[in-house]
Amino acid sequence: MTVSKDYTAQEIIIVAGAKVLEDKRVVFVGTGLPMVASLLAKMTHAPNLIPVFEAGAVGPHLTVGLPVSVGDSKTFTSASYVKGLNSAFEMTQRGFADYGFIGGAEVDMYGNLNSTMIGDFPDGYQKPKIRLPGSGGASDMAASCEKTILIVPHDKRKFSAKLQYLTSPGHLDGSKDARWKAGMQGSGPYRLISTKGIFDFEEESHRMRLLQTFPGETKESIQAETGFELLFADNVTAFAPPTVEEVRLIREEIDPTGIFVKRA
Amino acid sequence: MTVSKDYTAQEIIIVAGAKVLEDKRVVFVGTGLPMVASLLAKMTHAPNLIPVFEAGAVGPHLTVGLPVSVGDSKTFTSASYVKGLNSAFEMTQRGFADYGFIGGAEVDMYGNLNSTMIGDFPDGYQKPKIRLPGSGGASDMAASCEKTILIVPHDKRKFSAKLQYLTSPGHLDGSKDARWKAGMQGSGPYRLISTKGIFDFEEESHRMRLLQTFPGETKESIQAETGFELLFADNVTAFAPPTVEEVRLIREEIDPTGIFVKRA
Amino acid sequence: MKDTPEMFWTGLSPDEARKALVNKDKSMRDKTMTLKEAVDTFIHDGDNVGIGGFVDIRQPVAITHEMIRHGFKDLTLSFQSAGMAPDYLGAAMMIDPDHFSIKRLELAYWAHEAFGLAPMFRYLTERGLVEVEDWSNANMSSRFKAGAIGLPFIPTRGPIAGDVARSNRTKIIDCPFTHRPIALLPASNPDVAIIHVNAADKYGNCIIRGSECTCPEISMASAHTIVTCEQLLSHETITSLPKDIAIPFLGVDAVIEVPYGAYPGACRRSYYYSKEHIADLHRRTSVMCKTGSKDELQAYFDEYIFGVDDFSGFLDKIGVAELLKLKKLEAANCERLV
Amino acid sequence: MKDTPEMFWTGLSPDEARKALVNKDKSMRDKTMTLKEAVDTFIHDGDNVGIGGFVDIRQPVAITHEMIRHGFKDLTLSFQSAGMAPDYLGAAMMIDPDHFSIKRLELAYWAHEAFGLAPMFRYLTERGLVEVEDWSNANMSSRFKAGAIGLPFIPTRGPIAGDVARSNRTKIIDCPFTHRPIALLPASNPDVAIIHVNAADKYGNCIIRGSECTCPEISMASAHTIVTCEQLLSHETITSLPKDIAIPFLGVDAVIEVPYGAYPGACRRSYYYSKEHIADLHRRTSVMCKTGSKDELQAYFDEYIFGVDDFSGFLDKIGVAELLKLKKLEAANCERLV
Repeated sequence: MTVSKDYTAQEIIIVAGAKVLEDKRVVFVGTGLPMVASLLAKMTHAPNLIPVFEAGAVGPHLTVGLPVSVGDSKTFTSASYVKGLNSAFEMTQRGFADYGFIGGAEVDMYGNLNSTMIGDFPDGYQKPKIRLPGSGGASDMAASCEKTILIVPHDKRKFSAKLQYLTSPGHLDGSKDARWKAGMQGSGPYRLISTKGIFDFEEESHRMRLLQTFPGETKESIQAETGFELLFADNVTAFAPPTVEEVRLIREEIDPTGIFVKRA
Repeated sequence: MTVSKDYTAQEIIIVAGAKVLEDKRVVFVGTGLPMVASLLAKMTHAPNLIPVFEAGAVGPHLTVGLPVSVGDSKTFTSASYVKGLNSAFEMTQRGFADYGFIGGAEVDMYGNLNSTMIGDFPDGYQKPKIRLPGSGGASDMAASCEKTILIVPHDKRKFSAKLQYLTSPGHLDGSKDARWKAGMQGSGPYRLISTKGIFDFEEESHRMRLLQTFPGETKESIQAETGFELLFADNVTAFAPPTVEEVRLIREEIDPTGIFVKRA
Repeated sequence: MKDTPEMFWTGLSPDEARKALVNKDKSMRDKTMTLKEAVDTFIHDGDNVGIGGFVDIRQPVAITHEMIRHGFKDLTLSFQSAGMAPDYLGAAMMIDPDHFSIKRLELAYWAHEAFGLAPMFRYLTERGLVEVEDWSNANMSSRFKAGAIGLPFIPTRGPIAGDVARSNRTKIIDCPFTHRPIALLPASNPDVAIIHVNAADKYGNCIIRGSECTCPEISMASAHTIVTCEQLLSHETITSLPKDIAIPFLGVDAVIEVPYGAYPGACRRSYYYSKEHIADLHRRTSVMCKTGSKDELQAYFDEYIFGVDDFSGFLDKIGVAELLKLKKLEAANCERLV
Repeated sequence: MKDTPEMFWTGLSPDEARKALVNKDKSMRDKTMTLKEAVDTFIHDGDNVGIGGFVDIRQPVAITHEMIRHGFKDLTLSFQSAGMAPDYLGAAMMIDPDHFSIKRLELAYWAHEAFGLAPMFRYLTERGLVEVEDWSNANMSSRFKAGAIGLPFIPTRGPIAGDVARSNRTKIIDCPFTHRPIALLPASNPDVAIIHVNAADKYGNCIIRGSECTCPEISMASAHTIVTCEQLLSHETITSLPKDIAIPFLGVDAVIEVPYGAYPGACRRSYYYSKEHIADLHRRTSVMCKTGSKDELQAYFDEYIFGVDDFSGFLDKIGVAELLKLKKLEAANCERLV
């Protein structure tokens, strides 16, 4: 498979996200890049991947194109179940979602995410500096999917030592069984994919740990753009760049009109 | 309207039950005589009565015949809503059922009902003298319908000072706000129809009070067959016997094959 | 606020139920098999069995027949209101408790409405042969729902006062929002659900006509689910109207096409009740209740269940005329062309 | 286990919600009226308004336009994830808070996924002009469900840790069955629900295609419900497939046929999104956010909302070509003949 020399930061995230997904598993798909990654996985190594969307569609074959919303009509055609939001979240709470993709404007070293506000919580909650859209289903997925895959563009302010608001619970304070003790289900953040590399969370400390670097990045360059101290896997490897075929699938088959994947 | 000289104990109960129902109200219909009474009401003074059945049918026009079960296929044809048991009980819990009909093998002076067991509760619970079918939806209707109408064949053992098991809560111990304090909704037993007369429950004491006697009965004859002291309305009246037309409707239109209404 | 019975879980605890799903193969794969394979694979001695349908509609009768041929010990049966399914299982215990036995019932109602009481229920309980835990229909339906949606309990305004809540594991607390008492019902997560539906595809996507009863909740709550269907249809046909799917393939482990699989109970659009067949089984059971002689009941089982290989053998004995009669009655109920 | 915010009810308390229904006329009667009559009759200053749909699907846009023409003060808006409906109401407050104002938001998300942020939300919150209470999508959906089924609260395993539960009235207790922490969400019973559906009969029986979102729950939870539908059908047609009915007539107070009533959002089977129209409204709003000048936003309202009598006037301005284009796109999404 020929390696592509022409891919964007979004595209390498998509390829990395697709590769995390195992075939025949259920993935709770959030809006945006997770949709593209799930479709790419389905078109490559995971043809029997089962997507679930929070407006209620379960298992659609997605043959009518890329949805622009998790409630898009394209998610309902050929679906195996369609009720509403409660049914999607109830299934997830029950344990039917193996993976969930979530994003945020800030992430900390334990994989907790902020998608609510920039400012001072709780004192400035009613008048934030920047108001973000809010949890949506992200905090529900974070609490109840079995494993979550985090996607966060990499920069020092976004990879933050202290979140300004904790929307989607990850490994909380990293202590042993912290999620279980808090009353949640699911094993929490499993992978994080940034614009610089792929991370997991070390088993004991639950701290973010670099596994693979994206082309052009090193341990040092990534640490330099991270607002907390990273852990490093014993053997940090280089993530292979997207192949020409993967890039073609993204640009020509999955998102030909650039709904989520920008060309620049 | 010509008074019938040929009617059964079941038929006068049915006629009395039908007359309690107001038009344009929602009635949660249990199996048996309540079905016949609700159909009779619909065919006479309450054409816009809305029946709800616990398997989930809401508002069917019941033009395909008398159901033999609250889950009978006849309840679904032309219904305005059909989900399942949860939806029917949830609607009732929310407050959508104005009336509910319930029966039992025993009733006490506060309109509490037993349809679970004859024997010694709790000591003999696991080996009752006579095992009855169990609550079914009766105790749910008793708890959550706004008003309940009780149907109990009249004899001294069934009209009991102390129930052997309290399945369906009525006015409990009759104390002020007893149902409210226990956490239930609905105002509780509204009328009781026996084979001997029609009763309500006095406002203060919530004790069973005779309102109307069926033909051939007197205050005394009814008290004699009741295992506790009855109250009597200031003006106990005689309930008019069923009309020829009412009996004809029951026998020829509603239950021509004698599913619930026996000819004897 | 009151003494509640000691807490314990039958079937799976909420945390066990979650774990069972996490480790499960959830893929969209062909789940068709014989009923014998399904019963042998997914039901075990001591299991808590969730029974679908309601009274005598869509009772999983064919599955109970196969369970009886197989033989099981110490089952717990969980249902809201049921008739034919526990009737068969209870009668099997009456005639040979060494071959088939029920340990416990979690139920709201076991009888037949217009078709009378279930003599099997009286026989087993009045002799103290089974443990009983009484609930209401809304209680059991809510318990399955809590199990289906991954909650350890669900609140109810139901029969909070009276003896039902004293007969079972209901807990009554002060509502932290309204400060009125409210009842909490523990989830039910059976080991296995047995469900009959109108139509399914080979992956287990199920369409139910008429009431869904509590079938979706029981399926999603259980660790495993066996589904029989009147009609096995292609995935494309079933998903052409995705909103008709009441149980998604994720909640199903085995799919078997068994026409008339709820007979002598009813199945909307397909057939109405056989009042006569039900009455015959009850008459034979009542004989045993009254005289102690199991001969007539045994004869029924020998002819209709042990004497045949599978449910199609049973239907052969019932005969075409009876089945066509019930189909015609049901078409009239539905006011539709078949 | 943690400090929870003080308890209070917005909309109706559970006991008030029950009382409202007990006293209500539940009969099957003709509920068709004009949208103006419905908004005038069922919405009042200070109301808690439950908004149906999800992000930009089946948003009750026509109802929001009529609400804006009418003018309301101090509304609370309750929804899980919404786009166009709060966009219009929020923009109306931006241009003239004396005519239209929102006091409070109970929400999980206000933005547009692929179509970007909602500048109205940023404008109102970053200036502290509205109270906000954050929840998750499952939280809000469950709160409406609790309201719909007559419960004061419902448990959830959702975001029990983190700041969401600290921003709202969630209470965390020790589960009396598992002894693990569990979150309890107070019911939401709005004063009025605003809902757009595919089809309805004059009594209010509603059919929804694609996701039901949380529309059935919001309708059944609310004291009153206004429904707009793409298509008004006879009672006989709607009830010929009773299982397609997502909201029964009991949960509806007003029915108005408003084709394209969710435009510029989408409605399954009828039309896809108008990305361009949404972008135009956002652009005009962003100008006001950045420069303080409301001219462009005011011009939009003057042309499309205040400058027309009703939603058909708005559609006339949109034009046939646009509407047919979106209809064609949606037919392809559904792979069906229209």
